[in-house]
Parts: sequence; C-alpha cells; structure tokens
Amino acid sequence: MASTVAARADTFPKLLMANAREFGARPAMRHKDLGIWQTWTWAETAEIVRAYAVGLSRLGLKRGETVAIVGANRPKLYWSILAVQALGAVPVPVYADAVADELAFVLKHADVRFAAVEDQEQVDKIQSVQDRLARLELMFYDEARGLRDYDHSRLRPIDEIIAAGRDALAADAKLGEWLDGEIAATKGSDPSIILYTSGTTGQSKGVVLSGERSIAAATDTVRFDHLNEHDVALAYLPLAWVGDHYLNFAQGLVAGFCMACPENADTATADLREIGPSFYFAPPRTLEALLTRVMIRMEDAGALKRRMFHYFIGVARQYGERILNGEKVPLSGRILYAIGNLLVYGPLKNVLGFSRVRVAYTAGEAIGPDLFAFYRSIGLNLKQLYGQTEAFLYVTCQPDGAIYSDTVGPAAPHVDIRIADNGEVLFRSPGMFTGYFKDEAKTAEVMTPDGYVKTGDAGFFDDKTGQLKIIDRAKDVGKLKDGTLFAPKYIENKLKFFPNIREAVAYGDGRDFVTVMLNIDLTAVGSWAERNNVAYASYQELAGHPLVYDMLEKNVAEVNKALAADKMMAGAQVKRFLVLHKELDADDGEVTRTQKVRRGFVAERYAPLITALYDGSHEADISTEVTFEDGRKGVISARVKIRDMKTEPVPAPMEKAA
Amino acid sequence: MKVRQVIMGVACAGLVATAIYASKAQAADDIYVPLFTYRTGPYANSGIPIANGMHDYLTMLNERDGGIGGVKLNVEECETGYDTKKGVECWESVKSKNPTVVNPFSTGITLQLIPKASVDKIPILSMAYGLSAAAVGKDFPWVFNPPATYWDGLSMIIKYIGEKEGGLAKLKGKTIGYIFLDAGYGREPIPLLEQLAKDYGFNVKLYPVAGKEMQDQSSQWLSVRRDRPNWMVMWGWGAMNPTAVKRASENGYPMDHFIGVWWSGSDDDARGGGKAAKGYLALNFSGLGSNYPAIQDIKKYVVDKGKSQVEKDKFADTFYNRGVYNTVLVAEAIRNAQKLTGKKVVVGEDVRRGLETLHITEARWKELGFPGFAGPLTGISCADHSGHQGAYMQQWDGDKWVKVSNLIEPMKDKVEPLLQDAAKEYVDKATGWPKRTEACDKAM
Amino acid sequence: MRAPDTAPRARVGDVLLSVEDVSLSFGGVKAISGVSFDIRQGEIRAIIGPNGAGKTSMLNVINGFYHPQQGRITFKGRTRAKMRPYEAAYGGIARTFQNVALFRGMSALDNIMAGRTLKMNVNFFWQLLRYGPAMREEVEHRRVVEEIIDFLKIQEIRRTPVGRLPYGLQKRVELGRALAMQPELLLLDEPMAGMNLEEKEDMSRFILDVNEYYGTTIALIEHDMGVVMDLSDRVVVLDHGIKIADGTPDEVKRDQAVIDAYLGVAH
Amino acid sequence: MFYREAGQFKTSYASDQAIFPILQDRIGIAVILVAAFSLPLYANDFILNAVMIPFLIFALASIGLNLLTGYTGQLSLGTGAFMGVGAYACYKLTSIWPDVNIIVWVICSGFFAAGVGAIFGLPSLRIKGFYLAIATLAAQFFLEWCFIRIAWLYNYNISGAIEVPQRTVLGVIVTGPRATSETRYIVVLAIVVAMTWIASNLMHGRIGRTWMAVRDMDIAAELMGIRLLPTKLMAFAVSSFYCGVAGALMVFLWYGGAEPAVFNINQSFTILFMIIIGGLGSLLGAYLGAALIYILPIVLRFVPEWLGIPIHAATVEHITFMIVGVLIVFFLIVEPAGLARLWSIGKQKLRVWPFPY
Amino acid sequence: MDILYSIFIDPFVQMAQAPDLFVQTLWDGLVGGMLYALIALGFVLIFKASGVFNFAQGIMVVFAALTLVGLHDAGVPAFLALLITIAVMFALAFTVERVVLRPLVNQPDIILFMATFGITYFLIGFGEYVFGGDPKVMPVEDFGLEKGAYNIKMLGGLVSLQKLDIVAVIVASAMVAGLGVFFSKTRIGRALRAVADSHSAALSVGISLEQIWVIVWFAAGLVALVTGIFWGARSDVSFALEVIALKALPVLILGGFTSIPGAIAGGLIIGVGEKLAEFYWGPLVGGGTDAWFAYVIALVFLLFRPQGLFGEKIIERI
Repeated sequence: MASTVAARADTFPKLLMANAREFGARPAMRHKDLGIWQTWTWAETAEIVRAYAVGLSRLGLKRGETVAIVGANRPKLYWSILAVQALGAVPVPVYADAVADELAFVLKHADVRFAAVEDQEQVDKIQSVQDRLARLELMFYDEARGLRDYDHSRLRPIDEIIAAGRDALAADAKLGEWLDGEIAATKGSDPSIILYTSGTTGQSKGVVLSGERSIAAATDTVRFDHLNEHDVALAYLPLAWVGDHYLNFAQGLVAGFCMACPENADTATADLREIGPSFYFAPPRTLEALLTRVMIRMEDAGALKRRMFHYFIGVARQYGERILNGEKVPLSGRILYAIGNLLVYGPLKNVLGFSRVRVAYTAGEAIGPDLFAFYRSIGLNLKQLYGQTEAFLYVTCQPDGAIYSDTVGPAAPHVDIRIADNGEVLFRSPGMFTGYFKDEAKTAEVMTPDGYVKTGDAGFFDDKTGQLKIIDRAKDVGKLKDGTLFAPKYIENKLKFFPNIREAVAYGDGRDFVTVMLNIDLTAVGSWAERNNVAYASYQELAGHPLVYDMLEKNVAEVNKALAADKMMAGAQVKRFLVLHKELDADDGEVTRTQKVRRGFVAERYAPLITALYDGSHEADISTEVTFEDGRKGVISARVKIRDMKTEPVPAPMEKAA
Repeated sequence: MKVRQVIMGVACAGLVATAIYASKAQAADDIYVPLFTYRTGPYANSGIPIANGMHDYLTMLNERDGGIGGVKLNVEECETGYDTKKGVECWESVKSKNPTVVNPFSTGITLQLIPKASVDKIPILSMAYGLSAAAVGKDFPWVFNPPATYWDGLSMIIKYIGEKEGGLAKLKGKTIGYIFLDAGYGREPIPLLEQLAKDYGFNVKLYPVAGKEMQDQSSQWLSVRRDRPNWMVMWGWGAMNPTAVKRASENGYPMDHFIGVWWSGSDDDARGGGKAAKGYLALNFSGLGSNYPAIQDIKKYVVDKGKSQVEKDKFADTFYNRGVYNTVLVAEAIRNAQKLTGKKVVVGEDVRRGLETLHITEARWKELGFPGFAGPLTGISCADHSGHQGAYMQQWDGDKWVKVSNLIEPMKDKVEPLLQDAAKEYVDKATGWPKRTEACDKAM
Repeated sequence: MRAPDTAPRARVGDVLLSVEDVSLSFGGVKAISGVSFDIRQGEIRAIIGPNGAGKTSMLNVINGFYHPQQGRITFKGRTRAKMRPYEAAYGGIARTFQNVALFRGMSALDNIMAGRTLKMNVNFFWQLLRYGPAMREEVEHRRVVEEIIDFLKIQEIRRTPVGRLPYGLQKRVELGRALAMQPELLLLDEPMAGMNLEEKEDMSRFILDVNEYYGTTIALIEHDMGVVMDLSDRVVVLDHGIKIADGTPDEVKRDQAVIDAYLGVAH
Repeated sequence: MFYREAGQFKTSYASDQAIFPILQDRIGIAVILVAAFSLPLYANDFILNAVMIPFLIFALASIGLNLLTGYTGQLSLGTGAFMGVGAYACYKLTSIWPDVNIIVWVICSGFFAAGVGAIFGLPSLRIKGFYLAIATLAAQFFLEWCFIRIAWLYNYNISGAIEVPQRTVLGVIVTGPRATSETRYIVVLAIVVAMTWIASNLMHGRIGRTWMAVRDMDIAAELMGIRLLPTKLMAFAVSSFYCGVAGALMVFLWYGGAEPAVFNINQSFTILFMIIIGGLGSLLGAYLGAALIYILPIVLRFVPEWLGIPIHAATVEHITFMIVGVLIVFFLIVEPAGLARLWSIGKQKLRVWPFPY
Repeated sequence: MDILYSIFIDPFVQMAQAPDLFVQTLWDGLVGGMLYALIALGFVLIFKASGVFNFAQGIMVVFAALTLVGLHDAGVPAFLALLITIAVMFALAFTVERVVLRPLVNQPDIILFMATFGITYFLIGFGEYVFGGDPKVMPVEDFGLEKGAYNIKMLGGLVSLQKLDIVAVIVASAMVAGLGVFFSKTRIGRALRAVADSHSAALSVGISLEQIWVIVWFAAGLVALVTGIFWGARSDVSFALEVIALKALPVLILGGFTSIPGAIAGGLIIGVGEKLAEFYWGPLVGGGTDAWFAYVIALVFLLFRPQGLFGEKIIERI
C-alpha cells in the first residue's frame, strides 16, 4: 500500500524515489504524443527527474529559488516540478493561457530565476515582457518547433538539460549521492510549491504549500477514496490550478497511480475516451457542457433510438441513484436498469470515456440537481467536494452513499470546520497553506488567531443531512432595500441549471428588487434555433431574438417559483431580466480564468444596462470594448431589450429579517 | 440508416434459418425420385421437354396406379440450369432424403457425380449420356448409361452411312465431317471416330463449336462448304442444334447426309429449319408420337388435368418421349428393387440392384403400355451397365420426325475394347477408386 | 514575418538542379520553348507566369512526367535528357499537385505512410507475415510519419479518409506526403490555390518551416504575388512557354516584360 | 453498443497498427473462428458441402479479385480462367508427383496461376478501366479454349474433364470421393483463413499502400517513386495466386472433378458481382459478397418449400433470378460501396452508440 | 517449315484458289460484323449519353425478340405484335430510368455497370417466367421478310447471299444512318450529344437528364429489337442468344465506347477478321478460334492504340 510510503516521505521527490522502488515497473505517466500513449514507469520517471535535477543544479539552481512552470499538461513540465523540488527549490506553475501581463506579474512577484515553458508561444509571451523580469535568466522549453532561429543565449531545450544531467550522473557516481543528499535535505515543512490563485478580485496571491502538509492531505483522501497504483487519471485541467496539482500530481505520487496527459486541448475528449480513467474530476461547467452535447447529439438520432434513450434515462432517474447508493429497489427496477445499462448507460459512459471511472468529483461551484442526478443515475459515482487553494483543495467531500446535489459533504478527514457568526465558513486542515508568498498582511487577514482559515464563503450545515451547504461568497451576500436576504450566486446557479443559460449575473444588493443579465448557451440555443427554423446570423442576433427571450422568460419564471418555495429567498425573485449581446469573456476580464463571474466589474462595464434594468425602460444601448483572440481590440455595440417578470406570491408573510 | 440494419439482420436470420431448415432430413414414407432438370439457361430448349416427359410419366403412375407397388412416388425437380455447380448442390440437397436414383441430364454434372455415387450410395442413371466408360459395371457399379453409349451411337451412324453408301467398305476415301459442341460431350466420340476412320479408310474433318458461338456457326459451315464432306455427323446440344440445321440448309448442304446423335434430334431442333430442314436425320431410341396407351394415359391423367407444364403442341414430341423413356427405366428399376428386397419403400441401394437387373423385353414394353415404343432393353448386366442396345434413324419431313430405319445395332466389337480401356484408365488415374463390392443379382 | 531584405541568405548553397534549353510540345503545340534556369540548394524558388505559361509543364518535366523534346536537366550533378518519374523520386524530388492528388480511399496517415514507400525495403516474405522486420520497419516509419503529422498539426485527422477532409487540410496532408519522402527538392504546384487568407498564412508558415527545419530546397508555382514575393528567394517568370525574367522578387517586380505580361493583368 | 473502447489505448505503434486494434473485434473474430472450426460438430453434409465449402472457396476467389480490382483498381474479367489455371496446374502436379502432399500442390498451383496472371496483366500498363476489363476477357476466353484443346492438361481423359484422384495427408483422405466433407471443410477453412490473414497483412503494409496508391491516383503514385508496371504486375500475380488456389480448392475439395465449362466467363462475372456487392477494397466484403451471391439463391430456393408453397422448381429458379436481380440493384442503391461499407457504418454506429454519429 | 508454310503461305493460296469462298467468307464476316455492330450500337447509345456500360444490352436483345415472338405465338398479328413490343421496350426504358438509374445518379461507373447486371438477372428471370425457356422460331415471313438466298455465280464458284442477311445489312446500315441523322440534326439528338460532354449543357437545351436517359434506353431497346429479329432469324430466339452480347465488347474496344461509326467499323473488322481467321487459320489449331480471336484482335489493338480506333489520343494531365 502506498500509505506506508506516504507515511515515511514528507516531500514529493522523496515520494517519487520511494515509488520508483515500490512500483518501479508500473506506469507513472503517459502522454499521447506522436499518435500513441508514450509511457514512463515510476523507475524511468525517477531516473529522468534525477538527471533533470542534476542538469538544473549545473545551471546554478539553488535551494529556495523559484522556477516558473508555464504550459499545458505535459510530462516534461511535471518533471520540471519534481526536479525543481528535488533541489529544494520551489516551482511556481502559471496558467498557460495567462496573458503576458498576468504572467509578468506572477513571474516578477515570485522572483523566478528560471522558467520551464512548453513551446514557442510561451517563449514569445515571456520575451515580450522580459524587460520587466530582471531576475529571469533562462527559459527551458519542451517543444523546439519554431525556436530554431531564436537567440539561444537564454534558451535551452529541456531534453538538453536532462541529457547533460544524465551524462554528469554517469560520469560521476558521487553526483548521485549528492543528489540523494539534496533530496533528503529538503524538509517537509519547507515550501513545496507556490500556487497563484486566480482571485475573483484584484491581483493573484501566491499560496505557499509545504510538502509535509500536502502529502498529509493527499494521503487522507487517497485512503478515503481507496485509490491505489492501479488507478489512472487524465491530467487535463490547468497545471497551475490547485485541483490538478492535488488530484493528479499529489494523489498520483501518494497512491502511485498513473497520470495521463492528453495530446492537446482539442483532442482531450478523444483522449479521455481512449485512456478511460478510473479517477475523474470535472467542474460542473464541464459536466454541463458534456450533458448538453449528449442531449444535442441524441436529438439527431432516429426516432426509435431517441425514444429508447429517453425511456431508459427515465428508468435511470427512477432507480439509478438508489441502486448506486445501495438502497432497496424493486426487482423490476433492477431488471429495467440492467437492460438500460446494456443499451444506454454502459455505451454512453463508454463513449464519454467514463466506463472505468470508480470515483469522480466535481467542485468549484454549485451543481444543478438534474445535472448531478443524471450522471449519478447512469452509474457514474460522482461526488461533490468543497475546497480552496488555501486548504490544498479539500475542506469537505462526500463519502460514498451520502451524496446530495445541494450540499458539499461533511468535513474531509482531519478537517475542522466552524461557521462564523456572519455565516462565513472557517476551517483548519492538514493540508492548509503556510501563508501567502511575500504577503504577511494578507495571510494575517484570512487567518483567525486560533489557526482557522476564512474561506470567504457563506454557508451552513444542513439539518437533514448534516452536510455543509454553501450559498455564496460571504461578502456577496447582501440585502434588498426591504431587507430581504439576497444571495446572488444562489439565484445565478439556479438559472444556470437551464441548458439554455450559460451565464447569469444577478443584482439586487441595496436595490428594490432583483434583476439578472443572462448569457445564452450558443450550442444549446443554436441547436434549438436550427430545429425550430429560427434564422440568425450572429450570436448577437440570436441573443436578441424575441423567441429566445420567450424561452428564457419561462426559465426565469421557474426559478422564481423555486425561490418562492424557500422562505429565506422568497422575497428575492427576479423582476426583470435581459440577455447580453456578447459572451462574458476572460480576455475582457469579465470572468476569471476559472470562469467565475467578476460581478462588480461586469456591473461597471455594463452600467447603462444596469441603469436600464432599474429605471423601467425596455431597451438600452450599450457599446463595449472587446479583446479578440489575437489580442486586437475592438468595440461592439448593441441595443439590448429588457423583459419584465411576474413574481410568484410569497407563501407566507414573514418577519423582516434583522 | 435504420432500414439498412434491419435488412441486414433479416437477411442474415433468414439465411441461417433456411439453411438449418434445408438440412433437415425428411421422413420417408414414400419413394423419393428427384429429377435434376433444367428449364432455364442456354440449354433449356432441350431440357424442358425432357423434364416434362419425366415429370409427367411419374405423375401419371401416381395418379393412375397410386405410385409403384402401392407406394406413392415423391417426385421433386431440382433445377440445375445445366450448371455443374447447381448440379452438385442439387445432389447435396437431395442426398439426405433417401433418393432412389439421380438423373443428372448433363454430361458435366454426371462427371462430377460419378465419384460421389458410390460414397453416398445413390445410383446414377445417365441415359445415353455421361461417361461412356461407366458402362463397365465392374468399375462403376453405381452408374448406368442404357440403352447405349455415345460410342455405340457413333458406330450406329457410321453403320448407317455405310449402309447408304453400299457397305462399310465403300467408305474408303470418303470424308465425314464431325461438328460438335466443344466440350467433353462433343469430344468424347472423337477417339472412336478416328479409329473407325483408320479401320474403314475414310477421312474425318472436325468442326468444333464453342459453347458461346453455337448460335452463329457461320465459319464452321463455311468450312464445311469448302471441305465438302460426304456426310456430316453432329454431336450438338441445346441451341446449337437448330442453328446448325439452319446453317446447313443455308449453305446448301444436302440434309439427308446430315445426321445428328439422339441429343440432336428433337422437334425444336429441326422445326427452326422448317421446310428447308427436310431430310435431316437423327438417331433415336424412344418412340415418336402419342399413339401408345401409356402416353394416352399421361394425357388423360396428367395433361388434361392441368398437372403438367407441357404446352399442348409439344406434348409427346421427341424429347418428351425421351423423358418418358428415361422414367420408364426408373420405374422398372424401382419395381425390380421392390421385388428383390421385398420392401415397399426402396432407397438408392435397392434401386441400384433394380437397375442392374433391368430387363425390358418387347413384351414387357407392351405390358407397360408402350408397344413398339422402343427396342428391347435386355443387354444390361452387372458387367454391362449400358446394354449396347440399338437405335433407329429418324428423318425430318418438314413438319415432324419419321422413323426411317429399323434398329441399328452398334459395333459392339469396336466399342467394347475402347470402353474397357477407358474404364481402366479412369480407375487408374483416380487413385483410391473403390473396388466393386456390390453383389450381383440375377436378372428377373 | 521576415526582414524585407530577401537577398539570398547564407543557407543557400550550390546549384542543385539546372534546366538547360528545355522545349516541350504536345502534338505541335509548344508548351515550353528553350527555357533555362537553375535552382540552388536550400533556396525557395518560385516559378510564376500567367495561365498557360507552361509552369506546371515545367514541373512535370523536372520530375520526369513529361519528356522534353529538347534540352537537358542536371540534378545533383547528373545530366540527362529525360528523367523517369521514379528516378526523380529516388533522386530526391517530391511534389504536390495543383489539384490535390491524394489517394482518396486512404486515411491521412496511410497517405503519408505511402510517401515512405521509397524508404522501405523489407522483403515480400516478411510482408506476408507482417512480423519481425516488416513490423519493425512499419513502426520505424510510422514514427517518422508521426513527426510529420505533428509538424503539420494534423493529429486529429490522422485516421480520417482524406476524401472527407476540407480542401485546406487535404493540401496539408499532401504536403505531408511529399515531406515523408524526405526530398532534397520539393516541387509545390500552387500550394495555396483556393485557400482563404488564414489558410494561406498557415501554408506559408509551413513552407518556410519546411525550408528552415528540414533545409529542403523548394520550387513553387503560385499565383498569389504577395505570397510569392514574401516567400521566395528567386523568381523565374514564364510566359507562353518562354522565360521572360529571372531574379530576386524585387528585380522581377521591376522588370518591364513581367509587368507587361503578368503584373499588368494581375488583379 | 457492444463496443466498450474506453480504456483501450495503445502504447506502441505495433499495437496501434494491429489489424484488429479493438478488443471487441478480436473477441468477435475469435468467436467466429471457433464457431467455424467447430462447425462440423453440428452441421450436416449439405451445409458443409453445398454451402460452407463453396462459400469459403468463393470468398477466397473474391479476395483474390478484390486484391486486384478493389485494392489496385485493375478491373479483371479473367478470374474464372485464372482459377482454371490453378485447378489444372494442381491436377498436373499431383498426377506427375502423386506422393507429394496435396495441400502443398494446391498452394503451389497458385504460383502457376500467378505466372499466367502476370503475363495477362502486362496490358495494364497501357490500358485502364473497362478497356482493361475487356483485355482480360481475352485471357478468359483464350485460357478456356486451352483447357478444352490442350489434352495434356487433363491427362488425355476421354471425357475432357479432370477427375480428382484420392490423396491422403497424414493418413487422412483429403481429396477424392471418399474424403469426408468434414475433412474437406476443415482443410478449405484452414487454407482460406490463413490466406485471408496473409492478404490482410499485405494490405495493411507497404504493399497494400502502394496498391491503393496506384488505384486512387496512379500518376501521383508514379511521381512518388512507385513503379507502376511492377506494382500492377505484382497485383495481378498475387491476385491470380489467390484465384488459382481457389480454383484448385474448388476442383479438388469441392467438385471432385471439373470440365472446362466450370471456369467460364460466368464464373468470372459471379466473382466480380461478389466483390462489388460485398465492397471493393475490403476483405470482409469478399466474404459478405460471396455469402450474398452464393448463399442467397440457395436460401431462396428453399423458401417456397419452407413456407409449404407448391411451386415448380423452374419457377422458383425464375423468381430467384428476379429477386437476385432486384436485390443487386437494391443493395447498390442502399449502399453503392457494398455490404462491407454497410457493416463499417453499422460498426461505427455501434461504436458511438447511443449517439447517432 | 511446314508450319511456316501453313501459316504464311497456304491460307493465301487457298484464297486464290477458291476466290468464291473468299468472297463468301468476307460476306459472312460482313453480315456477322454488322450484327455485332448492332449490339455494340446499343452499348454505345447508352454509354454516350449516360456513361453507363450497359451489360444488359444482350438480355435486352433476347427480351425484345422473345416478347415479339411470344406475342406472335399467342396469336397477335405480326405488326401489332411489333408495336406492342416497341411499347414494352419503352416501358422497360422508363422503368429502368425510374427504378435503377435515378437513384444511382452520380455513382461511379462500376456501380452503374453492376446495376445493369441486376437488370440482366431480373430480365432473365422475368423473361423465362413469362415466355418459358424453350426456343422460339422467329416468324420472319410474317414480317414480310423472305427466306432463301440469292446464289450468285462468280469467280468460278458460287456465292450465296441469304436474303435475310441482305435485309439485315440494309436495315443495320439504315439504322446507323438514321441514328447519325438523329444525333446531328434533331434537337433531342443534339441534346444527347451535349449530355455526353456535360450534363449541364444538356439541361440548357431544355431537356432533363431523366428524359434523355429514357430516350437513350428506349433507342437502345429498339436497336435490341432489331438485333433480336435478325439474330433470332439466324438461329432461334432463346436465352442462349444472350452470350453474343459478349462479342460486342471487343467491337466496342476497337470502335471506342462513344463512337457510332466506330461501332460499325469495329464490328466489321471483328466480324471479317474472326471469320477469316477461323476459316483459313483455324484448322491449324483445331478450330474453334472464334471463341477468343475477337478479343485478341482487340487486345493487340489496345496495346497500340489504348484509346480505340476512333478515340482521341489521351494526354495525361496533372
């Protein structure tokens, strides 16, 4: 079992060496490259990382220095992390799609001396801001293509560094011992990695995690989900995100399982299907997009097949979750479910690549109950967890058999949770961070004196299930003018559960009533338009189409109905809404890189629309500056219509909240 | 999209189900007589009247006598289209149903089936066609080719020519042209022809007609015109015959010097030539016309009741009667078998013995309702499966065939050694050819 | 993209191929008359001219598909009056075609693998068994082909029958197939015909990359003057089968005969 | 639907290039092979002799023609004659050297057919398409004529036909009338399976690619250094080899004897039908085509009996002709690329099930 | 030496010695060739206008003749039978276009070729089912054609010209001439020619592709009927006639698939060539050479002129 190893090792390089001894011949990493899954065993990985580390030390990398890691999920970048850690230096992963400015900030803030990058694109990006990065000496790149003519005084191929290290190791036996000493010299309490949070507001913060704590946390969850060296995970989420680092990298090293890297972003779906992971994580957004795609593709199927599909999905709704939870189900239900499994669920999971998934998690935001139930009903063991970078991911997670869509589970093993008086969730966990990098003030801000971390989220423990329920960011929970509780995220999520709605932004704090701005989901609405012969030339035209408004009006009405049923929220029904003429985009800063809405920024940017929403007008003009993919800027103008909504009567008169 | 899969599925299921069904053996409470016929394909013109004759006579027995020996005959046609492949397939499909005897009606098919006969214990009755050497009963206990082999036929024709020329000795220096279907069937008589040519000093000219050219034949007949043979002998089949008759008349060849083997003497063969074909000669061993009680019975019990496929004007024409002749032999063999075994329902092994003891005298022909229909068939024995019976010459008078000679006996002395050689050669080449183990019954 | 100075760079070496006084006619119709020019190692050489100028015929002569009635072709120091297509291929000349000439029934991968045929030589017996040396050879060449696939960024369509690909991708696969031959001289017949701006930019990039990364000498026919001027080191201009100009893009651009014959009618 | 490919990933080119890269396909093939080899345990003589043996032999001949026509794009109507060459070669070989294992001769006879095929393939350099097809007709008729005329070929048998002598292999009678249908079936099956495997190997490698290259765009192939004449001749030779072996099997293990008419033009056409209906350029298509064209009429012939409808044998034959004619047109309309394409569409559907694409 | 003599000298000696036979051979070759050409003409018509290599032409000949004779045998007066047969051939053309060609439009040649095999199978089954497989005599007299021959004394011998053959040659020539006029002078004919070059060109003349197909198949059906009458008169009308369609193939090769004069010239070359070969050289190899000689002539021609006698030289372009 991996746990014994984990118990001994307190840094990742140490774990790696232990794995190389224990699972030497088992695959540690795969990468779809040149058409096949190139595979490295733990022993090979260890050998490469050692050579790499030696190569890096010969380039002058010293203990405690920082190295940026920029790029997609690729073995060489993961090896870079390990090789850097082996020397006691600290890797700083950066999102591959970060624009040059963000990149410059992180690299400068983290004082990186070296950067391991994926390809020409990243090299170009860094070179464009190099004048701001005085400390950056050298870049190592994975892919040589296009870099042949570049000035190589500050560039090295990673292969060359590894080769140089390997030669050095071969030439000098002592070097190996020296390296062992270096690895051993790193303490578990030393910083293991600095992960920069995307941050919903303001500049990112560098969360410093220690090896000891990281491993402790990962060991707990590995045990919790019974992961072992036979599992496989697909590393397709951003390398710089805590989720990837925890779920794939840390758990992979602790459990000894295999981490597979897709060929590129475009082939991730196909690669997922090929590799057939047994441990899977996807944010609700991804799951939702997937479900939308499933439903759309099924619309194109023949009538017979479609009927069959929907029938068995119905059967699954009825019995699937209960069977998964081990509850009692009538025999007829079991038989129907078995047939459905043969005809629909099994093949469906197969084409989605979920056939072998034992444990799947989703987190990051609230998940629609239908969406959640769908995946569980077809037999995917999907669970929720709640966490954040500062906790090294896990705060709560749902154990098998106690799964609910609207709660995020009880505290994860060895985690303490406390709800503050203002409703904010506080925790203390084995994996919690040691502080923000070079920012004592911020660190102090989020830590309570007794060592708890403030999550910034508002939530409470559900009476029925005893599990934590998160309603919104603590600071976003506001009140309407009449004092009714207004949790915008809660409303937005309810709206976003409709496949037609991709994004919703709710306003109401300090106002008379609640209004929302919606983004349509182009795939779903586009497909609907095609089926209903609704002609449109552009996103903008489709978004403004009266029939689309009609359709969305129904959705909003349903949300109002649901809100009315909840005594805390009934007063916060949506009175007016509009459909935005463009998609909210991370390039324009409207959403974060992890696709979270920056509500304040949006309100500023679309101020004329907000005004219109509250002044009763039925149309408003807006023009916004947008950034195109290639970095050029332009302006989009539109006239946006606004709809009024009827609200549901509030069931019982209630006392005004204090 | 869906449709395709459904079709594929149904087709596959159908294939499997039918194949399984087809392979089930039938329970036998009747005498099973499969008839390999061909009413389709390029040789259908010869195949159809024969098929009708065979079918109708056996049906008549069923209708009139309730079968043979009180047991119904189960008559079943299997369409071969004169195609060897389908012939073999027919064999495989009938063999599990206890067939009494198989009449392949194609030399090609016969050749394929001969080796199978002894293994599957089904006798083959290849009436005046097939492998001539099969007349040697010692080597081919399961194959019968009465009343005569092709070689017998050729010798009869030469004898007839000799007669017309005023003695075989007069043949010296004469030229005999031989026009034949360029296949095993047509080539088989050539060795005997060449030997006779040597013996009697006449010249031989060969005019092969490829199967696919048989409707043209103009080059062959041009050559005939050039070579001016004194006599023309034809081994034709199917559509080759009428075309040859037409070409002969067009080229002004004297029709009364043009002689066909018995397979070139159907009404259809000459009819196409019309008046111009008048004088054309052909061998025959079965009766002409419908003036026989049994043929009248067929008309009464079968044709008039609409149980036959024969067209009215083609009833009892030459090849129809040939088919009848063939089934008379079958019926007699079955009767013999019943007598020999004492069983009512007989199978192939029994009928083989019945065939070996076939013995139809003139009186017996009369008894059967065929007075004067054919020459006696008395030569069959365990050693001789052909009988080397004689045949007569018929001549086309412009409308119908007329019998113009008495029975011409074959030159047994010339034929027999060739047969023995051929049989020996066949057995030598076919390594592992089984020795005859079947006992010999006395003729009845 | 590139510095405006398009003078021959250091990478350009000796004469790789020279065409001397070549004439070609079809049943009395002259397609090429007395054309001479050369192509140097490592350069990108463009052949331009109005429609019917004999450009494609020139390429066909170079790789031996047409046999000129007159003239000589010297390739890698060997001179011959006519070349057989497979000799040209063995010698290291590969090409793409004006109208995509892919093997439509095969996948992109198989098309490019087919380009390796010349380099494969395991005997028939092992091919029958598809084992041992045959399989090793297959795998070895697959690796090379995968690198080309990676180079041209066509991973997703590897298994797609080329007939189903959009035109731009077909052109790319065809380039891949030619590259698989590891040619010394690559002939491109209107590599960007029928492409949109974005596809043209991609293709230009690939052509430059090929020239740079593999050091392949390239001769190309192209109608888009902008592309020609950007890409090529030297340009030869044909008109009605006669050479009317030869030189750097700048020189050609200023040549009066060219302006009259070609640029004057350019759109 | 039955395909569960998630998790079937390839870590080497060898496994990625495998003929059956999908596990479920390998299982399917294994099941079919086991069923095929155990067929004699539960099938009767009719199924073996009149259905399976001919089917396999036709499938082999179809593979042969498909290698030439489907893979290399050279239309040939000489298949029947090339089969004949194999049959006569085998007959002569075993007549001259009777002690040599007959299976060796069956295979060797393919080489004679290959030689003859290559000679008649020579015009393919200059002519294409239907013109070539008619040129191969010359081979068909000329060879057919030779089979009739050259008496040496059939050992001067008076019947003009060849009679298969009895031959044993390891003490088991394999040919001749006393060979059991089980033995013959197993021998045919083994040879056909082995040769299918080899054909598949060839088609998945360099040779297959060059052939298909010549088929799809011969000019481009030539300019890539593929020499057309050797390539086409090799295709003719290999194709004829297959046809030759099929011909030898046909006579030695199915008919037990043959006259020249067996190898006539209709045989050539039949096999051409099989590959067109089955699917050009597909080995599976050769099997499917052989099944449809050969087995379907047999089945149709049994249908009236099966349903208990009394119809004359001849009428059944007429109707069979009509139905086969209609089905040919029908299948061409439904899927011009043949049954194999139908199967691959179906398979693709099963693979993406429950999605439609 | 004997062999050389008999190959190179003797045949010519024979020709000289019996010039009447030589003339007779030429005449027979001419007649045969004319009839081959008629079948080839059926192929050409369809190939020219629709690119379909119609293998069913042979069976159409049989089917047309059978219909005619079948009707006549059933007591229908000769000329009414002829009219009905023409109507039947039109119905056939119409059905083929509707049921077979239209759904298969734009498919590769080989698929259409295969489809005509389907038609062949169907017509064989259908024809035999309706008319039976037994041969029928063509009642030539009822169509006002005389049997018998003109025997002309010449060159010290006799040359016999069958009256039917003379009529056949005249009718065949007339049909060729008629079709030639039809193609060059009439609107539909020009459309047909246009369709051979490009389908859209035909549409611009105002005739739909479907109509054109019906017309050419009908025309081919008429040619088949005429062919059937004369071949039927020469032998009998039976399904064995179908195989003569194969003879049209080498004719097509020689003449080219799209040329009407080519079909005639090819037919004559093949007809005369194979008769001469069989008559003078056939005996050297035991005769029967006419089974394959035509194909060998065609093959030899192809090797020197791959595009056929009347085709244009192919310049390959890339």
